[in-house]
Amino acid sequence: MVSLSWYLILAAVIFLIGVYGVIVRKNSIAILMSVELMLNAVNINILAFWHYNTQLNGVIDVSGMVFAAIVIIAAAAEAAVGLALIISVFRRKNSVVAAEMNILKG
Amino acid sequence: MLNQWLYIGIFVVISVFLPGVAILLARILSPKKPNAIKNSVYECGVETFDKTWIQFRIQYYLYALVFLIFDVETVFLFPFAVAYNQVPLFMVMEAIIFIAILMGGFLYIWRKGALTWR
Amino acid sequence: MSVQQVIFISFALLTVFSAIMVVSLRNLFHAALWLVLALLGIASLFALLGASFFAAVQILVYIGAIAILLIFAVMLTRNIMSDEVTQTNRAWGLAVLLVSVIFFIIIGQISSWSGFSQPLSEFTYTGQETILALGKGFVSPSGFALPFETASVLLLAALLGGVYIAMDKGKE
Amino acid sequence: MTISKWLGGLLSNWGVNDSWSTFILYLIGSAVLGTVALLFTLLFIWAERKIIGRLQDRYGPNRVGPWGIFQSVADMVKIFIKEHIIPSGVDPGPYHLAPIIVVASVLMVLAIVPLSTTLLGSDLNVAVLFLLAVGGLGEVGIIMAGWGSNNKYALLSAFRASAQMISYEIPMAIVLLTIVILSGSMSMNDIVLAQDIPFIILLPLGALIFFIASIAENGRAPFDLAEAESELVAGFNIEYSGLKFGMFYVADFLRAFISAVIFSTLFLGGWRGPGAESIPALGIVYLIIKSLLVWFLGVWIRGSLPRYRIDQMMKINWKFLTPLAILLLVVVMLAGKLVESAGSTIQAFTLIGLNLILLAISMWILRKNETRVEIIEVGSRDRPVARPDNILTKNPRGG
Repeated sequence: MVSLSWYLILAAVIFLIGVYGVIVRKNSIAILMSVELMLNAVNINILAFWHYNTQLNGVIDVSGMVFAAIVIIAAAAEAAVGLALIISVFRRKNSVVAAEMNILKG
Repeated sequence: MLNQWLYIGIFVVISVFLPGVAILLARILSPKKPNAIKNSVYECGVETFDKTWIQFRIQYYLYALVFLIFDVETVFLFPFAVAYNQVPLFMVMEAIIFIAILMGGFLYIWRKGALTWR
Repeated sequence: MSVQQVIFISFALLTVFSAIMVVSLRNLFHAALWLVLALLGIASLFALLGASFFAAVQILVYIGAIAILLIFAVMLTRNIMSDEVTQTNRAWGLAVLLVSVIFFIIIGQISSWSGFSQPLSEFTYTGQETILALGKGFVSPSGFALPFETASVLLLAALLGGVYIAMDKGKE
Repeated sequence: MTISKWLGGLLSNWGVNDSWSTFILYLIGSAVLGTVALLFTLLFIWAERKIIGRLQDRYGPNRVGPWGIFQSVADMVKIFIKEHIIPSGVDPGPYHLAPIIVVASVLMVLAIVPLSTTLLGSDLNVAVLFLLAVGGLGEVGIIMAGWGSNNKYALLSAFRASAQMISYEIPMAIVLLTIVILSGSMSMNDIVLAQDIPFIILLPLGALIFFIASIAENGRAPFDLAEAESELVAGFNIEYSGLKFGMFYVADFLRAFISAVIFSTLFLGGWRGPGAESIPALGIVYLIIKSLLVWFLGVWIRGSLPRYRIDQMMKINWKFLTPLAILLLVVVMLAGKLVESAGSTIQAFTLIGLNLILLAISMWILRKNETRVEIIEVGSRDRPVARPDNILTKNPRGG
């Protein structure tokens, strides 16, 4: 039997790979990809706990599923606006490197 | 349920395997006589210039963006559609409000011209 | 080892490997393709958890839409130079250290919890029960009607914001 | 199915335990289904060429075998032993994987189609979503092909194809939503069982939208602008040769038939027909006959209509089909609840009536916004023509 701990450890590993990507990558699109990985790791966690809760209580736990759905919706919104921003910046500055997006710097 | 997914998984493996093996076989059977002109990029006889991976117009991105939003909207209406027969009218109205809010955005981008190919 | 464990481990390894490729490859297009593979692996894990709906949604939304959007964005913002220059900054050693420290802290913290090694049995729900429950939960006022409508507003905002930012302003 | 029971019994006699015998049965079933589908594609390619030929007043293939029936076999043998030209500068990973992914994404749909009462591949409880999701995988394959080829035409065409496919997925998904509302389930088998009255009668407008969207999704004429010869040379598969090209070709023709199978499962009652419940084999025959009819309609359209321009294609989708589909969805949602207490006959007639009203309104709107194209006569009147009595020197304005 696969136990809850397997899913939790896997989710932690993927989340931390995502964190590593966010810290290390220069390209802002790559950073966004890493953020997607992190959101997916969160979803693995949520659904693993959803399974756990449902199994423990014997009734289908709706809140876990709704939580996961909202995470996916938020990820979609984030990707749409984030990529639009990156493209918009790219057209002005011809660069997608996150460190060069410093127009607001005083 | 897992059994159903198992079948899907096997089917995925098979449907990757069949064309893969066919291509591999053909690769072994077919002659191999490459030369520089044969291997050059096809561009109607014109010498190719610059890199292929040039930039493309923004319109494609706009359509993909609108698609993403509507895709997400539709996907999360599916559970509601399954439950449709078991919920009263006012709950159906909630789902209609859900659609109506997004239709407002749809009308806005329509007026703005994001849906027009330029 | 049981069949389920073998399946889990193979998909987990696939996912982790592709995730590592996503954060380490220079070519962004290849990174996006590896991301697709990682998302597929995660979708199969969802199926293994008994969340069929989310497995399908994962493929449909993440691979069918978000990954395509990412690939489009990669192609739109392509610099001629971007493949040759290094894609990571200098802090990678520090980042590895930080990440592994966080990993051990997290695992150390949650492994003391009693439910940590609870085995997950296979669900007996085979039909539409889980999806039905989710659908009712989305629209019933005692359930999650408000988050559902708020999600719609969020999507609306993303649609308007994204289109407004990305569109050509002024056709000079 | 009796064969599977017999095989299962055989395996358990050999001392194979239950889960392994299920596994082996699934493996055999999917392998047989996949191979049969791929081989039947040869027949479809021949039939389509023949039909298109007759529609356009040509003979079509008529040399190899009676009515040219072995033409595609000959073509297959030829393409099998053709050289695989790998252009310099391709991106090897995506380039080699793309044809496999494209074919796989087409074949995978077969896994969820219920073939008869007892013979159904997988009764997945989210089959409808799976259907849409597999389309997404195909897009990834096409983008990989376009990118990997290192060719500007291929990349541009891949962009067009994927933009077209994702656009037309929206009206398709919304129509599927209406079907799920009527059947109350996302499993294909439940959808078939819910069709005491086929959904094409209850939702004629939905069926129309779905049919148009699936033609566009397949990238067939009149929506085949991803392979517009005059603009883009040959489409995203321009740099492929040998069997790799053949795979794109096969995927194209197979997809046409499989989407006809899906259409007849969703709207025409799938395997249902007189006597299909008692004799499962009859169900397969019904399904194939229905699918062939739908497929023939698609071929007919392909042979008759000219290609759309890309702006027209996008306009049809985003400014006509999508709003119409959403309107249909809302109307079905409201009407279903308002006449819930009435009898099933009244419900059915309400649905049909509303569908037809919506169809009439949309046709009226289309008529009103119709732009008449002025026919411009080609050639000017005073052009000097090379005729002995009208040579250039005699014409004062000539030259």
